[in-house]
Amino acid sequence: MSESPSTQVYEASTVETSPVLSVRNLKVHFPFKRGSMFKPDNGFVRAVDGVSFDLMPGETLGLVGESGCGKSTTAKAILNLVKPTSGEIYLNGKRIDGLSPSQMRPHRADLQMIFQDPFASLNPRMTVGSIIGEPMKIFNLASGSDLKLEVMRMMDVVGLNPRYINRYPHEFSGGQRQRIGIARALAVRPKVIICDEPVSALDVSIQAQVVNLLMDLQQKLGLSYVFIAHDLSVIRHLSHRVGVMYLGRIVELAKSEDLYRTPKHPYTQALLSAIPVPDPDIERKRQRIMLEGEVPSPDIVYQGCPFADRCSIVDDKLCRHTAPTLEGDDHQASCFKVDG
Amino acid sequence: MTDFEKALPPLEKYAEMLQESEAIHGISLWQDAWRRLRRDRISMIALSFLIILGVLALFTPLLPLQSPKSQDLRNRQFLSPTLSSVPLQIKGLDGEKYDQQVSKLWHNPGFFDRMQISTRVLIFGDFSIPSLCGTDHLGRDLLSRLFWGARISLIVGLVATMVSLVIGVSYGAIAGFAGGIVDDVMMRIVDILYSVPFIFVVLYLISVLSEDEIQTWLENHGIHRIIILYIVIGAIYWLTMSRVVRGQIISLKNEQYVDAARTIGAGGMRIVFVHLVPNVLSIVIVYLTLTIPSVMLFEAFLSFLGLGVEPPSVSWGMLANESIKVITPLEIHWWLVFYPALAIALTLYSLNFLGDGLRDALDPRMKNK
Amino acid sequence: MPFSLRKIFPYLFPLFFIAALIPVLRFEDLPPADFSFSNGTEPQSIDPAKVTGAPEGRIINALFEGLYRQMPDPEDFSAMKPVPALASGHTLSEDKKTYTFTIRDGATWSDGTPITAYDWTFSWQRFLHPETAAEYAYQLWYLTNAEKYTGSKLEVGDKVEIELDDRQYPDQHFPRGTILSGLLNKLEKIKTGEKDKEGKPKTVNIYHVEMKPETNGIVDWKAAGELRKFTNIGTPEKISEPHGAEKVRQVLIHFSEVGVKAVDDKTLVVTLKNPTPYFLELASFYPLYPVQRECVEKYGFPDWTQTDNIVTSGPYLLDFRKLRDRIRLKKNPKYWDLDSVKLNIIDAFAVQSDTTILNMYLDGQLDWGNTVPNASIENLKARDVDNGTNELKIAPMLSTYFYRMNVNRPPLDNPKVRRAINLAINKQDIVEFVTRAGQIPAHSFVPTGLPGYKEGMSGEYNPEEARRLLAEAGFPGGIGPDGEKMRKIEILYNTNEGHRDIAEVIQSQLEENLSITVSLANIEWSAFLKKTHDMKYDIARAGWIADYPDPNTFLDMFVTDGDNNQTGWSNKKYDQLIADAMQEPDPAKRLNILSEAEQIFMDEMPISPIYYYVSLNLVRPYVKNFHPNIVDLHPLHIIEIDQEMKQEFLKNGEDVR
Amino acid sequence: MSTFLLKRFLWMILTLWIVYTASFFLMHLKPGGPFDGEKKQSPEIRKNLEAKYHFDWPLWKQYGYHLGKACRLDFGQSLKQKDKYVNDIIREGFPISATLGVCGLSLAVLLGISAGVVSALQRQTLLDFSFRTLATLGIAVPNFVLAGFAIIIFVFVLDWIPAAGWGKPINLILPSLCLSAPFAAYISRLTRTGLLEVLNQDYIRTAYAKGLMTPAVVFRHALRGALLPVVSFLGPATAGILTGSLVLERIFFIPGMGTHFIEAVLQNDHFVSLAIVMVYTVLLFTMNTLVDLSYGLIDPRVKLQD
Repeated sequence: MSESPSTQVYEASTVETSPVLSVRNLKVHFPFKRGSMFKPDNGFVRAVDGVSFDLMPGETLGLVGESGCGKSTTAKAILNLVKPTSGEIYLNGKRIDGLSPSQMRPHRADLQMIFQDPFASLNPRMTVGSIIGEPMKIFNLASGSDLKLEVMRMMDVVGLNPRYINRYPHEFSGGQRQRIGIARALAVRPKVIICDEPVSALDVSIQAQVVNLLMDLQQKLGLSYVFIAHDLSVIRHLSHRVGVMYLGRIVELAKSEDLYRTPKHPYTQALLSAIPVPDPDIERKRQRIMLEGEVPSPDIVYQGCPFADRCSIVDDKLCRHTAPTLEGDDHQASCFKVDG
Repeated sequence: MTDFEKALPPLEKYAEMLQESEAIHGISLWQDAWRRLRRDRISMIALSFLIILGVLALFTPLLPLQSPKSQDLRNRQFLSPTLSSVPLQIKGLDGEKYDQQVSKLWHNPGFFDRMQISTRVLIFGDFSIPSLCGTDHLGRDLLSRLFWGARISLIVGLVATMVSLVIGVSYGAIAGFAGGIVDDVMMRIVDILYSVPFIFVVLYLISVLSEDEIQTWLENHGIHRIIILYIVIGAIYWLTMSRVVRGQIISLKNEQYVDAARTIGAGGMRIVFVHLVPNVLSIVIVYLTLTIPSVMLFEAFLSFLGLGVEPPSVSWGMLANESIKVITPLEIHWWLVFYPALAIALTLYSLNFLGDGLRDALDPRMKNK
Repeated sequence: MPFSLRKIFPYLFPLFFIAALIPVLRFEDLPPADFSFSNGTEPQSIDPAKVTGAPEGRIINALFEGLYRQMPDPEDFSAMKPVPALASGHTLSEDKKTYTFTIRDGATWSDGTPITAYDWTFSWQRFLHPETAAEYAYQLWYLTNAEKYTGSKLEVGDKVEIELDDRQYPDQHFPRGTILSGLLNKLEKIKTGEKDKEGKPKTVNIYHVEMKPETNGIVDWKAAGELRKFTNIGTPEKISEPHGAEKVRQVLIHFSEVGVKAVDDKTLVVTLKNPTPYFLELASFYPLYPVQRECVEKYGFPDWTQTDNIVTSGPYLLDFRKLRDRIRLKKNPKYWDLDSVKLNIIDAFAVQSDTTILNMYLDGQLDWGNTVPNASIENLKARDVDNGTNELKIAPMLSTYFYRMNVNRPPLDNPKVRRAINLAINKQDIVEFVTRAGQIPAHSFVPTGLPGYKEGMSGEYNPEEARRLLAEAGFPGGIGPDGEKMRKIEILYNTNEGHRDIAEVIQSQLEENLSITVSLANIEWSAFLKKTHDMKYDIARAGWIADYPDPNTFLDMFVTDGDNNQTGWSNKKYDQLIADAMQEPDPAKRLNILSEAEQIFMDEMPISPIYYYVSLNLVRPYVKNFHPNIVDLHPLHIIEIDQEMKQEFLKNGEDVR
Repeated sequence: MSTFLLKRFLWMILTLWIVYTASFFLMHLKPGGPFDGEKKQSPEIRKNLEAKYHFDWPLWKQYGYHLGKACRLDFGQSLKQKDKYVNDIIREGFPISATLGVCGLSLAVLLGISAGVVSALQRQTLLDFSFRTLATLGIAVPNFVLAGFAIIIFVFVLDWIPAAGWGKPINLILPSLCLSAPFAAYISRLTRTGLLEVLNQDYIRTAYAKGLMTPAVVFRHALRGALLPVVSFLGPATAGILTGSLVLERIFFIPGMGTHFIEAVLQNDHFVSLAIVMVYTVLLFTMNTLVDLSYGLIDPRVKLQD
């Protein structure tokens, strides 16, 4: 992996223009109960509250946001690990939300996930071979000694020593374990992989290796990624487009360069301003936008713009009564104060 | 798909590596725990005792013991431990006579036991170990009865525990994994069953199973009443097991590897039994070493009520119970009390210590220590 | 949750425990009894009409009294003899069917009211009444029409009594509602369309009765009366309505037809169906003891048996009763024979476990233990020799331990097989080494010791003869005609160590002597009874204790389809002989007929007698007037304590053990 | 908490109903009825007996009739103890068993906790080892064997205590000792393990650092945390005590509910065994509820659910 990542820009195929994954107005609300028998206080946590995006073949879509903004829930909802409250999800043009586990199974061959914690996402009682082999078994892709060979091939592809097929996860380092997770996801030859902060639990040095592996695989295998992270710099490095999430919604969605160059939404601006710049001169001059207050609780229903309380450019007349929607063609933002 | 395949290296490349990979074995968590257990001397003593006991029980017919059932009312009643012995008088017999003598001495042994008996006769002939533990009220050799009793008691303990394991683990795992209403209803059922006094159920089940039609049906299907007894006892002891397992499953089911299993399309049953259950087994095993003793004590309790095994079969519970009859202030045939109590206590002792050791060895906090 | 409660909570548990301990510290200290004995299981009831067991008998014999009472014969203390009790004597008619009893002067109930002949007519009517459901009712079926009264059986032309549905307390059958009398003209049986448990169609009765007027308790059977239709209270409306039948509680044969009549306060006339030589024994049998009408009718059952309510007639009064602990009896100051009552307070403990009984006896908590664990008999005998006492009292009893054989099941259908099994059992070994209390090996069903009776003989232990018989029956060496081994035979017994030991020994003897396979099955008592009643067994253990000292109590149970036959055995000649004996007025001839019958029985062997029971009693040396006897009855009121000896005995505490 | 208690109560009613129904039908389907005796009754007497107790009715009708009565806490008359109402039998037997059970349980808690504390503080000493050995012995020996030995030693060798019976406080000693043995053993193990775990935690070290003496540390700080498993064991222990007393009441000749229960079951005294099962069920349920409740009270982190 000698090429520098910045030169690697995968151009979305011009022939195939239909999105491989579409999410339309996805909402995931969790009910909760609290209070005593006499003063019940029931409501919903709006973890994801109207997320829409398209993922083109071969594309990487980054999703960023502070923790608790609904990124992981979005990922889980796409994979049907949590049940969406409303909205539609299309995979290869077929609707997959609300399917039963058995109806969902055939689609899983095209849609896989890489998890955040390489320690917790691997069953400690299974060998690497059986972890990677399991999806192949489930989808009847191979059996017997062929299965073992397939597993070894996958290990090789993700840069693990295939001879370690009989070892257990706890005998590997964090980065190696994440590679096991990637191999497991690849085992069914998916088209789309949702990467849920796959590197956030790793050391910085290892992070780059894993990110490079992912990009390499994308190129070789023609994968599409939804890449979730809270670290804007990782996202920038590998995403073609980036969506910024706040309180369960995408507040800005644009091509990577556009977004980093000219962020439109005040929240994005605030996030970007928090990234330290390598050049100390620029860093010193740079004006940082500090966000005021806490992230509001997701169980409150907002009349207006949910960001209004922390916004530096808030217009009380404009922002307090109606919620803005994503506007714009290529560079979309949901803010009344910017034009799309 | 094909593009994908093209991008991968050829499969044949790994065939030779497969050989090499066989040689490299990881150390599983089980092996790790076993390594720690091996360092615990008391547990190892307990474990070896249990293994030896189990082997001896399994091969009891092979041992040069006296007959566990032949009586000698006139000469051998209540003999205290002695060096005198009763030869079997089976050597040299053949055909019909041999069969008759075998069933006289051992009461219809099964095929496996019959083989062992003929081997025993070949090796030891009529010789049998003297009545080192004395004889009972019908003049039978206590040592031999202890060994034959060990078979039944251990099997009762093991089978009943296995039954409770299978039911308890499946039930608890399914309830814990399903969650919601299913979990609620299943656990309420357990609560309700908890409230039914066991002894009551056992008494009724046993008397129902003694019904003629049911008994003939069972016999025609080769099911002995004692098997039912195991199952009954096992069916009682699964409740706590299911609770323990459920609690563990609930705490495990939000682990990421469960989500991971779901994303690769694993069904509910697969997740429960392939991913979750192996991870609760350590707790279950510790609990098992505690269940076996209570099952064996329960068998003793049933024997106390006279509802245990049928003579001429013997169990430790039955021997302990017989010993109670001879505890009178006038005379204590101490050997009848001491040896059965010793056998029970040593076994249960070992199981308890092994359980303690296993708990330490399997404790995740002890990992790599 | 307030914070303070959380802090207090850990201390609440100890408090809770201490609170629960308070009742322990409030145990009442009772004055010690003069005499304590173990009474076996807890008496089911102290209502004489309701019970059948020996423990109940001991208590009822102390609380109540009958016309006669079984007492030790002064000439031979080991024999019991009926002596006049509440009756001062009787006369017997020529045909031996009518007894006229004279009620004793001065006999009173414990509330002071005199005991009269009418108390018997009431008590026996209650005893026989179907709603009393007395299990021992058949003990009084020797009286004319008594059986018909209990079974509510009627024939056209019978005099009947009709009880209207107007009882003061509907769930109590005494006091009864209005009683009408009449003649049964016609009896219709109508199917209801429903089925009962056995699947037979249910029927209800419509009684057509010609009513007879009654004045001052006397029915004028000659007078003409109207015709009325009655039916039982449970009859559905859809049947009773169209027939115009009145619903009534009971329609029974008129009680005046039953063979008991009070001529006046002092004279009771009893008429029997057949001559019954043991009727005086029956008259001294506790189910036939009278109870007080006022008490029963005032409180009803079971309330009248409660300590505060009960009125009794015997030497003792009920002081208190603690369930499965003890019954305390105290002397009845109104008893007619107060002089003979020696002890003031008696405790009857409901101990069942023979080991516990022995422990309590040796520990000084009991003066009389009514049973002994087998394992301790030798030690107790040796102890008696050491101490120079005679505390362990062993006496033959009128009862037999035997094995029933199901004659419907091959190969036990062959008498030769049954005889072979009997001869292959070494009964001497069993009594010598298993039961070990001096039981006598049995060669007959009727135990030895009945004067003037010659038992049947079944042959002694003889393995060769047994093998020969088995070979004759077609199973030489245990191998059947088809070359197969004879099928496995199962011995069924109820859960009990003693039965198990005997069964194990017999199992081993049969396998040894006959080379047949025998298995054992033990089940708990009620299931055992059900199985033997339904005849779902090969061989089943049994025991029979004489109701009265006569061979008939043993032999009449094995008539064809007898309730207690339970072997499927049937023999015409045997049935005939038993029936003949019933009619025979001459006692000697009668015993000969019975003896002949038993020989047939023993030749056919539907049962194998194992041994005759003995009674085992442990009695402390200072207890006087305790006589071992053949029926194991020990009147409590004549027992005396030699106080001097007792003091001395207790002083030498070591000797207690 | 009121919701919790209310829900528990409703569950208890449901449980009682299910247990009642199951027991009722089990009992009536079981071979052998209450009227079978060694001597078989003639059909007429049998018919009268069955009619008297409504055994001639169809089963569902009997069920409805008895359930209706049971709802009014009227369990009718005993079939075998004919002089007694079922409620009287329970009224006589329950206080005795309760006293025995409570004594056994408190003895178990007292002995168990003290032994456990001593064991934990004197870890790896001879004292610890002997307590642990004793505890294992307590678990490993059936309590009827234990009772046999106890009788020999205390009654006949030492002559301190009467052999059997009921009525004086001294009668309580042996049975409650034998009853408590396995539970005391178990509790001591639980206490020991729990205490050892707690003693290694930071707040205990802090308490030591503050200069508190050992007893103060143990009783004010450590024991409370260590007792949670003991409290949770009390639920099953109650059940065990109930079963254990079945045997011991028989051996020591104590007229408690356990004796009544075994006799009733063996003699097919349906109404008595049903009623006692109901009492047992209520007891167990109450005890389990109390235990759940005390969790929340002892450990503030535990929240009550449904």
